[in-house]
Amino acid sequence: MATKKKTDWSKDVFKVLKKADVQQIAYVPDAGHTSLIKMAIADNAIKPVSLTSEQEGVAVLAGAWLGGEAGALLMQSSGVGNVINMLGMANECRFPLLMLVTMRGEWGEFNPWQVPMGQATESVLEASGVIVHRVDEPSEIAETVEAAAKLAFEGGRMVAVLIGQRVVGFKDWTK
Amino acid sequence: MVSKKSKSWHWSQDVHQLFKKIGIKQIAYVPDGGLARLIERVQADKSMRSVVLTTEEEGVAQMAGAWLGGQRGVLLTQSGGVGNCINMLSMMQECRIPLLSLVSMRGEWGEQYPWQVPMGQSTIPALEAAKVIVHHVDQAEKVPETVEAAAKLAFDANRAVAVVLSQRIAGSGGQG
Amino acid sequence: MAARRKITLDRRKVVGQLLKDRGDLLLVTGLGAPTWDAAAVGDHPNNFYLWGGMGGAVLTGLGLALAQPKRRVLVMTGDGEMLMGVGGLATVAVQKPSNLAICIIDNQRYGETGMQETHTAHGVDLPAMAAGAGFQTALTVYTAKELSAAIPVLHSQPGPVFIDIKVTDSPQSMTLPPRDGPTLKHRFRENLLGQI
Amino acid sequence: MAVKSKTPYTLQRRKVVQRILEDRGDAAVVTGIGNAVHDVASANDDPKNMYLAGIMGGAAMVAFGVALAQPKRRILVITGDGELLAGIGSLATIGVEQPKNLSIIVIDNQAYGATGNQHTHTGRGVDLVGIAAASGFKKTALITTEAELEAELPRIHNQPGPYFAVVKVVSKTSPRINAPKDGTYVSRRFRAAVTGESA
Repeated sequence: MATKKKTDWSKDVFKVLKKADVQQIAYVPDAGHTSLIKMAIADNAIKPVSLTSEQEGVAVLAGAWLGGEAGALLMQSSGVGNVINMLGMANECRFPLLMLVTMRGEWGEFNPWQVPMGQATESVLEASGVIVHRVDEPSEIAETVEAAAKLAFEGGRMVAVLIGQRVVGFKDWTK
Repeated sequence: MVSKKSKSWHWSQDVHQLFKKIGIKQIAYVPDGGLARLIERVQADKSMRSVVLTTEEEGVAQMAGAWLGGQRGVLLTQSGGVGNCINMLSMMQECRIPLLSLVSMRGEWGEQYPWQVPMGQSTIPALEAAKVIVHHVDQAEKVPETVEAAAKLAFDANRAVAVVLSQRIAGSGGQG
Repeated sequence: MAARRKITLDRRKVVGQLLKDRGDLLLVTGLGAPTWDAAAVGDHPNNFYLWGGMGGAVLTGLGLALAQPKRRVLVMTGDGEMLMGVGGLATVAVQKPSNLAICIIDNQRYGETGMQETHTAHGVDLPAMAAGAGFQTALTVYTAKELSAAIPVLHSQPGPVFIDIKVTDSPQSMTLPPRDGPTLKHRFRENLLGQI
Repeated sequence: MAVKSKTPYTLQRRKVVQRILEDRGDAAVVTGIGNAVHDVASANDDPKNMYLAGIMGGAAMVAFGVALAQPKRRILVITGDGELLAGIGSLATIGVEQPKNLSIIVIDNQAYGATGNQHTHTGRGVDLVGIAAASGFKKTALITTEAELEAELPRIHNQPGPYFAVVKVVSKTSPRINAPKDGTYVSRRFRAAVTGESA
């Protein structure tokens, strides 16, 4: 697992989020998002919101938009399975919604329990009317998030960037 | 079938009897207008334990536990509740634990409330994406036989199965 | 567990009193009866009604409160809606938004689906859950006198505050506010921000 | 926001779980995701252990379903604070239902151990014991010392429940062990062991 590479894309993504004027970052912690979360916490202009369950994040960002702020929701692919009902609200009101999803249950997965949800993530999002951008190249993550942020905030859509497990690396069961 | 067409007949009678016949012991639900009559019947039945949930995903987990402990159960939910269950359903898939659920639809046939439409329209694709076998039924007379077939598929063939009851059967339900 | 006390308050009157001197309050309502209550008292561009997204009212209020730290934000929702997203209380308590107030219009019933009892009818104590989650102020209101004392808390005490108002389950007329989501969103943002 | 190892707590999670399971008798155990799986598996890989190795927020309700189906057997939940928080409404459901044979033990390191030790809400003022009591659990406990653990053991295993305890432990990561992780295997093994029937 290339730790340096991981930090690099997080930095670039963070810059993109700042440029898109993201001020609320809601998250359920995930190893793949660790650096991004750290940067969000360290940045005084960003309000980090740690959630108990991912569905809370969709609602928080609806409120953020109502109050004039843009936000992003960071989660793992399993969390996608918790937000489907709440996405109905974002869909119906056409709230912009930017989600960055680190994938599990695919490339090199060690935990079989992650596989069903990981394999269903993309189709479930699409069934909910979310536009999905998938990225497997570290060098393409930042530009993908930038495009997704535009589509979300300017185009007024729900957009998810799925960051492949190949990029975030896979955990070692023995660690 | 003739008796089913009599005015007093309601599908929930036959489904309740079916639940008794196949040994359903646990019923988990978040209250719903379309399933209200079935819920009233099972609540009144001392041979089953009905459990009101705060959110539907709790019910999926409870059904896993029921099966692990040697009992059969049924999850009753409105279509919106399906959207709360998708992640928990992965457990049923991964462990191949039987799941029988009855889903009453909103956001489709004759819906008056726009906010119900997005989730209603994604209910079946989301279930199918989560590898749940879906039986859609839109006539009251066909509900009992569909539930019976779904129960076999669930408990005998160890699959997650949802009987999706069209809004055409239940009517447009509550206002919310 | 909360002591069992007689419930006499009428939800419509309670909400009328709550919103009478609302000033520039921003209001988020949970789906079902709290939305009809708010509309019956008087539709307002500073109201955002959730007609769906059950379990999301408190968190929508949190996002709004974080975005508008100088404005008071009131979330008014029902007990069933609150229970569906009760983990959100922990999330709010950790954030400590001083401008957020949460008010539960608690009839101990799922009103939209046939008045089935919720967990609050069986000993679940929402203010005690809020206190456990870390709310410094979490109260239950049973009487008109307690309500009068609670209203200033909801409007001006540093938050987050949580107040559960026990109301009777007597039926009310339905007053429906606009239900088109984009319209509600645009109206709210235009009034607040001058843009949609 | 990584948790520094300087917490006021000294109990070691693995030893705590080992001690609890020493007295388990014929109890069935349902674990939450992550460390709880390894804690329970390292104590003793019993067929009556159901390892929920990949689900957040489901352990309490899985155990509740087993408790209803197996009313004569004690059912223990061993889980983490993050997992419990993801399904915290379950406490209200269980509080209403009052299963007498269910005990929930939260091993609380105040961090998401599996994903980089970020603070969970319990490290920032959330009182799970208070929430459980508010949900209708009549027996609750906060355990921070070995003496308190010893005093609670009979209640964990025998007192009519539902019972709920939080055990505060140091947030040091423990080594993972090779717990069985195939869901079809552990679920069928568990079911056969607690019901005496084959699936």
